[in-house]
Amino acid sequence: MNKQNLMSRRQFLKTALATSAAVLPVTSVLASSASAPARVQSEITIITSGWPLTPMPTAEEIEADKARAGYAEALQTWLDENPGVTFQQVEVNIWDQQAIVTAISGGTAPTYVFPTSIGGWTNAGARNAFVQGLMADVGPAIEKYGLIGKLTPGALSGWQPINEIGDAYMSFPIDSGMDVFHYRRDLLNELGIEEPPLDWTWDDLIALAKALTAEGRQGLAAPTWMAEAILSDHGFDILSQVPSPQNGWNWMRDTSDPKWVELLTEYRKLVFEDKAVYSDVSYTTDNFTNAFVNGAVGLMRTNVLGAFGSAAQENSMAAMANRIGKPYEEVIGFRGIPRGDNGYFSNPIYVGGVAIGPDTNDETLDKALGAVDYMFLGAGWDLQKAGQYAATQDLQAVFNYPIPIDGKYTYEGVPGAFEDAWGQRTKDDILYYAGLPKAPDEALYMPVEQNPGPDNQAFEDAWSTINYVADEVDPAAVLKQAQDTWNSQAAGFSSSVDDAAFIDGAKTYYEALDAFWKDASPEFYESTFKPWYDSKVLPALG
Amino acid sequence: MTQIELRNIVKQYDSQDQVTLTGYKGEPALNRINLTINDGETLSVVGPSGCGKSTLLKVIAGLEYPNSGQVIYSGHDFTEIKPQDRGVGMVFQDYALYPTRKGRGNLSYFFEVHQRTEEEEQARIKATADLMGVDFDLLLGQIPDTLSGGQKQRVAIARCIVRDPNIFLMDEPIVNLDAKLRERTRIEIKKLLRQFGITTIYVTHDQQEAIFMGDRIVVMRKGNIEQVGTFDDLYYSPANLFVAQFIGTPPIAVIPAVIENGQIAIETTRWMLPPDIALPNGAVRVGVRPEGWRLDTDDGISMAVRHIERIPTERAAFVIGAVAGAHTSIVAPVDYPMREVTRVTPDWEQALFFEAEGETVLHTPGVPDLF
Amino acid sequence: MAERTIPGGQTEEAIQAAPVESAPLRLSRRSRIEKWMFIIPAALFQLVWGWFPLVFAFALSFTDARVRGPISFIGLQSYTRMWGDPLLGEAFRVTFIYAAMSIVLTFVIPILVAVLLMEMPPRVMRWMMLLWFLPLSGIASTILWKYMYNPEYGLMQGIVRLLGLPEQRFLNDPNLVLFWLIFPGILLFGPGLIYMAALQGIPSSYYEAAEVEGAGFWRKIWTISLPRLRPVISMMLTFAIIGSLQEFYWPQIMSGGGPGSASRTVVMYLYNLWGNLRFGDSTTVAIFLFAIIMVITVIYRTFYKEDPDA
Amino acid sequence: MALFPKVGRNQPRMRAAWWVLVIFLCGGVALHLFPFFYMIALSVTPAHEALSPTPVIWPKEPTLAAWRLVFELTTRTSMDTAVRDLMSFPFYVYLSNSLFMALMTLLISLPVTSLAAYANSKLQRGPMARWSFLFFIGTLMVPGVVTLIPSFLMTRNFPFPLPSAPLIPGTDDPFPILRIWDTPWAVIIPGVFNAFNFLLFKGFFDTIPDSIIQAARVDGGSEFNIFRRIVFPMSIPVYAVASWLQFGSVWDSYLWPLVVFQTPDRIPTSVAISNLMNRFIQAGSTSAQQAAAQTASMREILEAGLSWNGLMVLGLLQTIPIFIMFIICREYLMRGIRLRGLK
Repeated sequence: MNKQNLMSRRQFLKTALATSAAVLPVTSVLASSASAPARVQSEITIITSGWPLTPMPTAEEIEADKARAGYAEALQTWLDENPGVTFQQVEVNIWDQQAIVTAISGGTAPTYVFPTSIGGWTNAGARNAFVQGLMADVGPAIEKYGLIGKLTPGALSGWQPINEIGDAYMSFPIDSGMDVFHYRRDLLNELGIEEPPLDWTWDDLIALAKALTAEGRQGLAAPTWMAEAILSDHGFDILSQVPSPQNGWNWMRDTSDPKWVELLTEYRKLVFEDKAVYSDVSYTTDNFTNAFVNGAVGLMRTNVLGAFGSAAQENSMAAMANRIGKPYEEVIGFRGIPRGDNGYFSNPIYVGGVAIGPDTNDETLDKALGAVDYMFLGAGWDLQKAGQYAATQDLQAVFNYPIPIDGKYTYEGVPGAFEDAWGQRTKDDILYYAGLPKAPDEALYMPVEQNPGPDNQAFEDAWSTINYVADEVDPAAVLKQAQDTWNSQAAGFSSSVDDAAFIDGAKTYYEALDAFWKDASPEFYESTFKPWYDSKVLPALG
Repeated sequence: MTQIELRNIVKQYDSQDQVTLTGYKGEPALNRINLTINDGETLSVVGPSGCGKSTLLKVIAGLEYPNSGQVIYSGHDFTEIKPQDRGVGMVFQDYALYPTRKGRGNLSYFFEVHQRTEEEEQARIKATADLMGVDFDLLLGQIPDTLSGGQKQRVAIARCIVRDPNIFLMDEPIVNLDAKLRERTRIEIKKLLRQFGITTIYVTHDQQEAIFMGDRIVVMRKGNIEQVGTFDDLYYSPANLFVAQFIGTPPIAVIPAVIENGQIAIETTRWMLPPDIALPNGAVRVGVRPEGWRLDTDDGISMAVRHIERIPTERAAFVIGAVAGAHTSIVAPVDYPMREVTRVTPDWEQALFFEAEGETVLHTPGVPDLF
Repeated sequence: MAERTIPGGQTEEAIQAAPVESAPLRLSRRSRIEKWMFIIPAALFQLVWGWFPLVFAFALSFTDARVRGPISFIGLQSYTRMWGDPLLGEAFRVTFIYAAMSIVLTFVIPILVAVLLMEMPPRVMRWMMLLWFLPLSGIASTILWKYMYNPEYGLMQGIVRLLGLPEQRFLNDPNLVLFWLIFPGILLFGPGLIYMAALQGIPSSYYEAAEVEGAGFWRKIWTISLPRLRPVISMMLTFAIIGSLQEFYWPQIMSGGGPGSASRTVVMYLYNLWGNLRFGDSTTVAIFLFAIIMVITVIYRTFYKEDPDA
Repeated sequence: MALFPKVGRNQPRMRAAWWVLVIFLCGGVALHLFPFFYMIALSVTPAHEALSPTPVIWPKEPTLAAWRLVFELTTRTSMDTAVRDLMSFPFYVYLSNSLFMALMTLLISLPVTSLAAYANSKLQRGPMARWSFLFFIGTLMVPGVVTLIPSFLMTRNFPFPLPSAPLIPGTDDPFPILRIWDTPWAVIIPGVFNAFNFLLFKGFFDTIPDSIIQAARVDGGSEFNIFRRIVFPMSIPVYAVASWLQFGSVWDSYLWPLVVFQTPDRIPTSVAISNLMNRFIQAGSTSAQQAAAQTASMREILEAGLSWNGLMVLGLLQTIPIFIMFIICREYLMRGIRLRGLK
């Protein structure tokens, strides 16, 4: 019996070994061949990770969610016009910088990528990544689809300077957002506080935050980057940076203006003394929205998109308005970024674009952007909206993009307009901010940098310290340290741009700035820009 | 039937403290060993621990391959042959039973890996069990962990003989048994060996055992063979001081002395040497076995007696004390009375002479011609 | 001892001279290949997936590699650049503090608990052990602690309030953020099982002998349990040092390195560089870290004797 | 059972000390179990209660809503598309991916690693043994992220750690490559040799007396046969420990599978679950741009009603298989670990 057992066990092991030895290479070859040819079933395959377009929904999905019928119909129409194209869904986190950079490095990026996540959430980083070949040039498609003509002047000025690099374009615009402060209009009325004007200032904002602070309620909900935002809303981005062509890296940071320290001190006072700010390093938009709709904060800095969520969602602002039983515009108000007390302002609108993975061939690129153009800026958009309306009969669900880059606030097949869903005041306010002029962007004037430079980590650390550290913190020291750190990091880098070209570019850039601010805000120009320009920039440029 | 020959065997230790990343440090475990084991003979290997005796056994078994030298089995060079083809059976100090196999499984592993038929396996196991005694069948059904030391030992020996080996190799097989069992097992093994008449190498650190088991005895120290011979050879004609001191219990007394014109002096006491012992003048050391003394002699040297160890079973006693500062044991009648000091004289015919410094033997009495 | 007599009256030379036939061919010879059959599969995998990427990464540190495009050799530029980066120094400082704290806070407790657990009757011990070692998925503990540390509604704040202590800002407090990151590890009782296994191997006679000599509870721990655990402790300490110097995922998820740079470890820093497309620089940082780990390990192992009997 | 004297346990002082010890250990166990309890408690807490300023220990109104939601989420049976969209496939797809990867890794890795450890412990001798030991465990000192990119590129173009295979000199054809990227093998194969398990195995094999193996050699087994028939049956406990550790690490790994998988139905549960979690709990955004991107991503997850309670359910789901593995292996854990230091 012993023997018998042993033999069979031995045989079993042998068989198992032989099988796994045989199966291993076969499976891996099969698996690899399965992944490769799946992509070439048709002539052109557009690979998406679910943004901005999803593959054709299945019949079952359309059945389950009628609102998708509109999307399906629109996409099908486009697919019929473009035979041989298919969409394929992949699981790549295009919002995670490291994940998408890894994918690009291995040639596995999807067709659609998000430019700023590749660039570390800064436009400069995104441009640098583009120059390094991490995204394809979408210029030909922009020309082919006549995109520039379709954009409103506001959207164009928000998008073009950042995305035009030499003769090339980094991304294809699809939607836009805006940084705003939402406030509880009903609460203001209740407390008898006057609503801030459209061109409010930071002093107005701080006063309002304090006024709204009460037992069980904090005045202002602020994200991590609030401290940074205050400075840049006073012109920090322009004024803290000085050209230094004589160095290896052509820029230096200079935060010596006492103004910045004053602003930070004031903000910290608001946070730690007045306890008027609702903020934490771990909070997400969810926490803010939750607190806002539950009345725990009165004023909140968010993206305007967050306010136009469907009323079906429990903690959306629309749902809150319904709960209170008043029209939306009487409950929720918003203001754009306040002007600095010296008159500096920035246009709060940004335009989001879709970029194309670098390993995409021309034909696929053309089709991929054609689909985006059709679905977001062409007839496809109207078809989607009509379908959505047919399914939901809910205007708020249809008009959930408050700042259309093509300026269209009505859709064919949808009875009603944006203002019917969200109120006239809402729309007017948006249009006001969209119409603000945009200051000249460095990118349009300076030669393109090929080398990586120091990243913004030093300053991000400073902002995070200022925002969250409750104990004794000296903003002046923090700022100084960030500046010194950045400058000593910069000493390790060298620029690909030669000094003469750099100086030429910088001169035109600063001249443009000079002209813009003289015209747009004489107050800021006289009090801040001109003295700084004369004392810091001109000597540096020789 | 096998005769084994070792030629110039050198083997380095592989244990961790001897190995560095670049090579070995320390002396080799076996240092140019030459040895012949005759067909059918039982050879005991003794030596203090760490002398390389187990390594020697493993080199013979093929469990260790020598760094240089040859292992020759009946005139064939087996140096590089694997142990399984040398036809050896081996018993280990810790028995080395396969812990997950029952007694029978321990015995049958040999047959499994040699693709023997089941009939042969059964027959051999049965024959072995018969040989090992009446209750041995019971042990075959048990897991080693449940067996006592003696039972494990029996299974280990059975595992060794079940294959009908050409050579037995035993590495301190009974050292882990208690004294009584050790005695019995020793006899059993001896009986088995005689029954088979197989070439056997028996490693032990116990000289009694070595004497009992071995036709000849090898004394090893630090990787060298000090002497090979029968017990009498080692006892009466040791090759050097080490062997003389190692063999014999109680050990030989080594006493400094001076030779002067046929006379020998220990401290201030002088004797005439027998005429057949011709040694040059100068300092020597005298080795005297416990039975090589005469007690209570008139011309003797005084000996401080420390105590007397009586062994009634042997009808003898050992008088233990110091002669000229050297530790000395002397055989005496069992009823020898206790006294503080006694006078003793070496029996010069039986005495050994060594250099004053070093280990070289100057004179040995030679094996006594008993018959 | 050259002229040693060999039984049979032959001299050494005579034996050497005797002719020897080689062994019959059917006998199997010592095979040097056989053991390589055991090693080769693992060696191949280790070479290809263990060492090769490492060497490649090392090579990258001498280049200006940035994801795509041509790579050129820039010598030690990355090294000088990273050497002059104040943030890297800060990251190293944080890493050392983190490593030191986590070793102090999380290393001793498991040993002690293991020693004490061995005191329980076997049945009780088995149950307790089972409960102590119930594993919690890392992903799950991330979400749990993220919630617990919420300074507003998290349980930790509740406990702080209950104890009447001033409200804590937990992960927002630059002085305590490292402590709060390590804190969950104190509860986890990591490698205690390994110590228990080692303790099991100590013969009870050691303790009995100590008892005879009048050793009390703590003395037995100090003179028997701990010395016997020494090799294992030494090894676990080596791993703890290496592991805590490489800490990355947990602070990345929990605090994102903040506030400021108060919890940004070296590996987080190099991961950020990599995200910023500076592959060459990020591998340079890795080389720095690797060198430091090597140095610490070598120093520590030189001064720490493993064997209690040595 | 050794620290307390065997006699005199009934003395009041001893008894008191004993009970202090028992209470201390029970307290420790309770503290250790608390996270499990708390996850369960939170999973039955209504979302609004989980966010209320007073911390929850046990919900006032327990509800199974989160379990229901996750059940619908993981089975894709929900009528609500927002819920359905959070996961593109039913949970069992991810579960079987994870199980395949984890078990396949064990199946290949344990033999490979343990054979090498055995050879290093029992077959290799002298300086060679030291060198190969260092060769095998040397990579333990390297942070994983350092080799992430080269390893990732190798899964694409094995054996080249480059974005694309180089051309054969003098031709226009690239070198042939093996691509395991986006297949389960990309997780399995790099994990085949596991340095820590190597140590574990070596520690165990070092304690097996040489004489047992020597006896088997004298008996005539080939080295492999000895390993299989004699050593392996003795070593079940260490295999159990190694399986447990490796199963846990493959099961819970996130970064690597995130990088090597793209096809949605091939990802393991760890990625599926932690992607969802990360969208919810990621540390605050550092810029307005990122905030905007997160807002969009968050909007989806909130619309589906997933909140802390649902995440806790997902966390528990992720823990269960590790749990089961632990229960299976627990008998052997104590016997299998015989680490003896890094010598």
